[in-house]
Amino acid sequence: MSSPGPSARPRTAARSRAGLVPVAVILLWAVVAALWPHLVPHDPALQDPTVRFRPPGPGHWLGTDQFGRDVLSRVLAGARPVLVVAPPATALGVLAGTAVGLISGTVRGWFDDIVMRVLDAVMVFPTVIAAVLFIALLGRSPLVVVLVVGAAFVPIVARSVRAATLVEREKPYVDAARLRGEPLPSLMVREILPNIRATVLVEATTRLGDAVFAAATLSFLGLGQPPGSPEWGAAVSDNRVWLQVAPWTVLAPALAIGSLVVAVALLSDALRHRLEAR
Amino acid sequence: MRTFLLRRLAAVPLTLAGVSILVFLATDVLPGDVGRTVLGREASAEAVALYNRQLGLDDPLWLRYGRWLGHFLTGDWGTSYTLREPVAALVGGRLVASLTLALFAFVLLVPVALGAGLVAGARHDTWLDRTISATGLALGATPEFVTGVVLLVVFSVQLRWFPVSAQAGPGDGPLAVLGHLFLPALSLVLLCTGYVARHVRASTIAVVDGGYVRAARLRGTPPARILYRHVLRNATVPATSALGVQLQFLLGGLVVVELLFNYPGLGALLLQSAVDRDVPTLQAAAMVLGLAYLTVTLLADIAYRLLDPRVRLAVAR
Amino acid sequence: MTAGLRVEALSAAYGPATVLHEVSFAVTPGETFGVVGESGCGKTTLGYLLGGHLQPGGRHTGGRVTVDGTDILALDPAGLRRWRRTGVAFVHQDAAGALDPTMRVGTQLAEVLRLRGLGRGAAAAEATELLRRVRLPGEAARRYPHQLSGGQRQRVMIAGVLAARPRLIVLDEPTTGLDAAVRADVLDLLARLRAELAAAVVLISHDLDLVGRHCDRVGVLYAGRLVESGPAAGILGDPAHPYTAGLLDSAPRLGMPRRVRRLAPIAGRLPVLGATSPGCVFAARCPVAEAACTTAEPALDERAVPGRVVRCLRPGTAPRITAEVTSQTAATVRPEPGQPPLLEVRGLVRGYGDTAVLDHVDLTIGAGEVVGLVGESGSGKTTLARAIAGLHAEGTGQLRFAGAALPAGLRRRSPALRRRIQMVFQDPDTTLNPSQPVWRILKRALRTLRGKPGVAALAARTRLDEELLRRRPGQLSGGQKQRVAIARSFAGAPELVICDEPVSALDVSVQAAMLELLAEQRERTGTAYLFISHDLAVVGYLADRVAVLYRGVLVEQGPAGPVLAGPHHPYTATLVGAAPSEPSQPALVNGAGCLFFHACARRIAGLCDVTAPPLAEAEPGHFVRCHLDPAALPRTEPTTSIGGVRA
Amino acid sequence: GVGEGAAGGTEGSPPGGPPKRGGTLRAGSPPPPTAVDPVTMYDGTAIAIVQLIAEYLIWLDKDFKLVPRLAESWESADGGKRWTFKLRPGVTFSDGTPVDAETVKASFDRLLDPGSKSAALSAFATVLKAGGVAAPAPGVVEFALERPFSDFPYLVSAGNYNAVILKRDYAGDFTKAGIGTGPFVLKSYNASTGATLVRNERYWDPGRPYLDGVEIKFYADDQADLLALQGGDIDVQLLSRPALAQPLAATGAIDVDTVKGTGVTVLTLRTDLAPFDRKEVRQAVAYALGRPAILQSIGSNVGDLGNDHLLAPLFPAAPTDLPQRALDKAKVAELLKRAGVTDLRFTLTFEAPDKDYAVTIQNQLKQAGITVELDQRSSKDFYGGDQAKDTPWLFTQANLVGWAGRAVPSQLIIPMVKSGGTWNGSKYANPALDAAADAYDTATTDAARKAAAATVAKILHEDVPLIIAYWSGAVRAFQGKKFRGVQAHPAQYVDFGSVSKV
Ligand SMILES: Nc1ncnc2c1ncn2[C@@H]1O[C@H](COP(=O)(O)OP(=O)(O)OP(=O)(O)O)[C@@H](O)[C@H]1O
Ligand SMILES: Nc1ncnc2c1ncn2[C@@H]1O[C@H](COP(=O)(O)OP(=O)(O)OP(=O)(O)O)[C@@H](O)[C@H]1O
Ligand SMILES: [Mg+2]
Ligand SMILES: [Mg+2]
Repeated sequence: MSSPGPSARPRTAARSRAGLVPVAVILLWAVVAALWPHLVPHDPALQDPTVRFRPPGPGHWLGTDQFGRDVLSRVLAGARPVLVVAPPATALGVLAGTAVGLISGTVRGWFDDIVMRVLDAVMVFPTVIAAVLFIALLGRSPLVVVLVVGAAFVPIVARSVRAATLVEREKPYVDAARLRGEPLPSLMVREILPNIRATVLVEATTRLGDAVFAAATLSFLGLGQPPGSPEWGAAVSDNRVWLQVAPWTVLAPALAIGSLVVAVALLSDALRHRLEAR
Repeated sequence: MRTFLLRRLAAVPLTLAGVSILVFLATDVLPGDVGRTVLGREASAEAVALYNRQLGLDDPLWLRYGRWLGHFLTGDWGTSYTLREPVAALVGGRLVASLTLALFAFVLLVPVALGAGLVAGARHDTWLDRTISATGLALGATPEFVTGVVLLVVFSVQLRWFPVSAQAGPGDGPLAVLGHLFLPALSLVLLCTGYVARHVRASTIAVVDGGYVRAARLRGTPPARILYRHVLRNATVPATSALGVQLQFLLGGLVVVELLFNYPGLGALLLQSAVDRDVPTLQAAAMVLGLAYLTVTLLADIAYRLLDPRVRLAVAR
Repeated sequence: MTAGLRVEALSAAYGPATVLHEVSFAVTPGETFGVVGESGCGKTTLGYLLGGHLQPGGRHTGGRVTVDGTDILALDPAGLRRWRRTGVAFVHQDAAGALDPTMRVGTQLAEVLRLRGLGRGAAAAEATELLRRVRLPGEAARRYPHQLSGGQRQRVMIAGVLAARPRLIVLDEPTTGLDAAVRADVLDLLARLRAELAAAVVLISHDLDLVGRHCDRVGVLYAGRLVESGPAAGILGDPAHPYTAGLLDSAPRLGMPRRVRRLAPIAGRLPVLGATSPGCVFAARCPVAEAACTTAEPALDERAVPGRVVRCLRPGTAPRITAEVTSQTAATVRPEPGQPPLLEVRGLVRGYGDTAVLDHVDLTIGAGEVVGLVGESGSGKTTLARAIAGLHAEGTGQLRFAGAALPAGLRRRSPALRRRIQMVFQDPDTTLNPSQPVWRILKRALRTLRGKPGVAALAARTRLDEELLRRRPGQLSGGQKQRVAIARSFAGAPELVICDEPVSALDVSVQAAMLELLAEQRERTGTAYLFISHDLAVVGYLADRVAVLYRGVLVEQGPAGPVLAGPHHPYTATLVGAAPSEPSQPALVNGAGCLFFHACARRIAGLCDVTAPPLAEAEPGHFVRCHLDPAALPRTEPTTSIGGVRA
Repeated sequence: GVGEGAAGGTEGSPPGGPPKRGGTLRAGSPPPPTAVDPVTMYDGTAIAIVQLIAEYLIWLDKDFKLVPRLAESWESADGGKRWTFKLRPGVTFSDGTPVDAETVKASFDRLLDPGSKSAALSAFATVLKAGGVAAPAPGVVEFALERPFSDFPYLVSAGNYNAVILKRDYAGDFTKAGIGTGPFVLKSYNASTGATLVRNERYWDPGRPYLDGVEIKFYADDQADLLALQGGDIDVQLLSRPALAQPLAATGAIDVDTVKGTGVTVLTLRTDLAPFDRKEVRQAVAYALGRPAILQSIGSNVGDLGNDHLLAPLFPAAPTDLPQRALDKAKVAELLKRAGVTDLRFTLTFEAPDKDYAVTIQNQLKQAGITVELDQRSSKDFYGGDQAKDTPWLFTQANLVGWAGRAVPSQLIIPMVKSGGTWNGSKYANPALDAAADAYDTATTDAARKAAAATVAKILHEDVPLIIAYWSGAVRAFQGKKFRGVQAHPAQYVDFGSVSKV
């Protein structure tokens, strides 16, 4: 650039203010998830055949669905199933993936080869089969979604942590630690782990967005939580046939999903920028 | 390159063997009963038992696996437990369908994503960049069933521009087939664009702010020529792996779109056969998907190596 | 209109931080002006600004740059582009990065020519011709940058300058990172270039010696200020500014080991970008600063020394070090007879995959001895170091340590054995765990190496400021990091410390401090060093004995003096005297014959290329791997003075 | 937009002028989960495809009247123990092979073979055994029953959907060599995408069918199917769901033909396990349901209210004097109190299609203070396992099981509530009921039958082994702007012989 272009101007202030919007949206949903019993105008499960497919208006601000249930209440109550599932699934995937990737990348050799092949197989193993399997074994519950989503994350996280570990373990400070005889666990936990922190955090934030996405998708496929639960994905799936008759029954949960996943994605993107800038 | 290829190729059967074992174990613990599924709940217990015996389902797990493996390796993929059709033909047809949709989506994706990424990268930190990046991010975060439903309602049900089903009629010409595939492909493109564009953007920025572009500017090269001679190739080559990831996703992650647009692809078959415990079909579908997945990974790596002279001639690893 | 380059009170800033402050100088066509200074003092910023280019975030805050009367910084973008096509050419600091990796070299050169209006075919032909003129083979045009060596890439850049035929040439560190032999070659080419184009040349370097030999006039840049400028010979021979003097006194010279000339490092470090002080920017580090120096910035003084401009209140008053030959024998360690050497390497072969890197290396290091290892980049120095340390175990050959077999792999070495061999690494940025504060790093080292407890004591032994202990590596300068690394390796009682280019990434002033520290530690503990560097002057400063590695083969090993002065291996001769080597064509090495054959000035055709040379003892304890008769081996008196000679 | 054509082969043409010939009807349907084989099929799509291609001796009309098809007439002897069917002359298969008595005999022998794996074997169970079919003359088929059975014609009609007449050499490859006497011929079949059928030029009813062909597209997902109908990708659904189709019909986007039916989704309670071993508890659940609301939101108001007995209003013998059970919270409380149950909670097991019903039950019972845990299973899981000891649909505490419409009540009563019945999921055993069921089966006069039916209904209504909140009607959604003559059928059967372009 031959002259200081617009890129020269610092944008940090504008950026950080823009970064507040996703945080606010996520916080809002978190509050809703925690307190919805106090916030909903109606019992989200209450069926009232006299008001089926009521369009949005007083009394039912987002209308009602085919059973005469209040859509607003269901959308509010639907925040909990997602938010109960996504963070633990992320935690599971990131913790297990980090452990596997760290060990595999530090130890290397045949152990690494075997682990990588197994991870490949898990990665290639279709998630839907896993979901069907876990549901068959454990029934429909948040735990199943956590397990399925978390397990699907393990190879992804493990790969990037392993890649970061391989880079890190080639660095002289690791050689220095080996030279002075640091034992393997200390090598991994003291020397390498703190320095691949950024990778782990980036994975965690990215996977959190993916977890919301995956939970919604599983729910859409009918592989989510027990029926009757006001999950957003299931609501979109169940009601999409009414799009012409009662579009609000689909659009409301769809927008709810959209707002949450987009907010998480934007936040994790902002965090990633921060971490990578370091 | 040779050793690289050999190493990677050697890993493929190992991975697939792992997948097949996982699938077998999974189907073994799944509840349900093949004979009952095929004959219906009103069939007699004797008939069901007979059916299961004829399929050899009473044998121990390892025996069934060995038998399956032996047949599979010799090219005999067996007959679907439930549909009683040859699995090879069934899976083959679904694979062709999935590949068609995936490739169509991919063909739409590449120019859109590369274009968006290049523009965002070349104009990085302007409102244009922020708009493109945020849109890509938002669309990429929105599940395809949300975008798909909206597309369906607007373009198929309301405007009737495109058919509801992705599946073309028997006599349809290629253009009609693409018309059927357009909406599902579009919903996939919307999903994937952001991811690829982000990679292209990052590499574009690295290139634009990098040494040889600066050198070119200092030689007085006009901006358009810089973009065309230097930026285009260098910014897009690193995106091949991102594109590969997306192609993998397009091949394997289509269940939702296939259901939504009623497309007979591998994803739906996989879900169906898993639910039905139709082991031969499930295995073959998982193998084919796995193979496609690994092939794409390999192709992306090879493409990367071919496109980038630095790695093209370098030693493996 | 004045011909050539005029820089008038040029100032620039990154954001709020001033990076260049009222820099003024002029260069007439055909003249070469050198800009020297430590890393980060603004050299590259200045260089690019001469071409009207600002780095991202940079601002032009004042002053003018005119070339042949054209005010560069006032041109509109289109005008600037037009001027750049014929007005200026650069050789960039990072030649590898300045070439498009996906474009063939010939095509990139042709780009320059096409901008000058040539047709496609003519440009391609001309590009090949230009490559030939910089002594690259014709087929180089069809190569990609990564297929060329560093020196070859630099030649391509020079060919680019030839192609542009500009009025102003900016050479930003054109030889940094190149091996001595290649560097001589490139400098030779540059000299011809200057002669041919009669353009104004600005040569930017941190290397005073180099600038002194190749420039007519020199400007010394410190923290964005030109603190001294004038004729090259005068400034290097008799510096007026204390900073210039400090730079000269901290640079080791070939043939002047520590016992002859002890370096005097400049204390402190460059102020951080944007830090402001009312007085002279150098006052904090200046040995002769007085109260007045800290109150007001000294003006440029044109009269203190005739023909020079100096920004100093007390020019020429800084004390200088002198070369004085102390006792020849005192410092040299003689291995005790009967005692086995500390380390014995026999027939060591190491490689990566199928490519062999070290080919049957034999090396011995006596207890308490400093063995210097030199060789060009890629010759296998690091590989040898890592093999000895046990970090690279795959390969054949024996290692013995203090008379006992030393297992090749670290995993098979006992903890006690491990503690006896430590290592200092090249890159200060990765040598320390970035997530641990210094005290933790040292504490951990004390624990694992069974050193005497007391981080503070260890810090004191290695002259590490106590206040640095609480910092993390990211908050330390390169020199400070390296100091911590040295402290860490001396936490226990190592018998051998392998120093793999410990000072290569550091500025001269810091490098001197580091060399002094290593020397001190050795005097205190009697530890032996394997001291690796590609810089002979640095190696010669500390080493008792020197080994020369060439493409994985040890071609020479012996006492430091004779190895550096000769009679020595023809390859060593090119390192020492920068004796012009033949253009290094990529010769086919088929196992047999001397690896240096293709570049050797004294090769014997029919012998050197077919038979592997034997190891001959040229003098007692001085081995040379060469077919030449020891008497016929070249001798080189290293240049001991600076600034006097121009190539 | 309701088509009111007759289904019979020889009856008049639909109103609105003479039908036009030509046109291809595009139909949507879920892909059959198993191979399309008339002998073993049980799912709606397979049955529909087969019914387009092959025919029964007798067709079952939408109001459960028997309509002669390949049999022209039939009569019984020996008090209903021997049945003789006279075949329609001159009928040939689509490949030209004539249909004779031996062919018909072969078709029934195939089903009766103990190794046939056909569900029809269960339907014939106590009535007809292998060897009971004879072909005394080329145009006459005789059935010698094990016991007198007055409703036997239903068992050889479409009501026993496996009983199509196929060629003698049929070998289980229907989708490749599917040859029948029906109005259409199978041209191609793909288990993933659908089937193409063209007019059978040799069809015995001259002029029929009007359509050139039928194209069936498979939709793995109900909603996709319905969207396709709205979007004009298909013209008719083979298997419509009232709950989905009805609200759309109200918007005018599609046309829907509706018909009352005898299909039912039964809430089965295990009478041999706590807490439902107490009659009061079962009654309490029955009184806690708001049936009109269920009929409206689950049954879309197509159908009738249920009264917890198996005699659907559509059956001629249905009782009319039994009071309709309705929501009564006070009674619920009282019954539970009487049973000594304070906090009633149970798990309701069901398969995916009954999800909405389950959710509604859960919600309604919650308002009556009864807690329901929902346990949704895949169909394979739900119907998998051993029917003698553990299959979920027969052995869970409470479950929802959907039953396709039957032509005669015995087909529901005998397997579902008679002691030891094959599909007696409530494990209900009551000699009084068994006797009444037998009386119904052997009754020869309408009065006797009605009396037996009243007893059955009364016992079931009182004991509540099953809760029947509504009888579902059937609907068929189609594009009335393009085609007419499309009809709903209580058993979702398909007869496109009289469908024509508008
Ligand atoms: N784009 C930039 N934005 C902000 N600060 C910069 C930028 N580029 C360089 N700097 C800072 O400006 C100062 C001068 O940088 P410059 O590259 O000109 O130094 P130099 O003398 O060429 O150093 P070296 O010898 O390491 O090449 C340094 O402190 C550097 O960190
Ligand atoms: N990890 C590696 N894999 C493959 N080849 C390598 C690896 N590390 C080094 N090499 C190659 O081995 C040769 C010797 O490398 P080494 O690092 O020992 O050289 P060096 O003398 O230390 O060079 P420098 O002065 O650049 O540090 C070089 O050709 C290098 O390219
Ligand atoms: Mg620089
Ligand atoms: Mg090295």
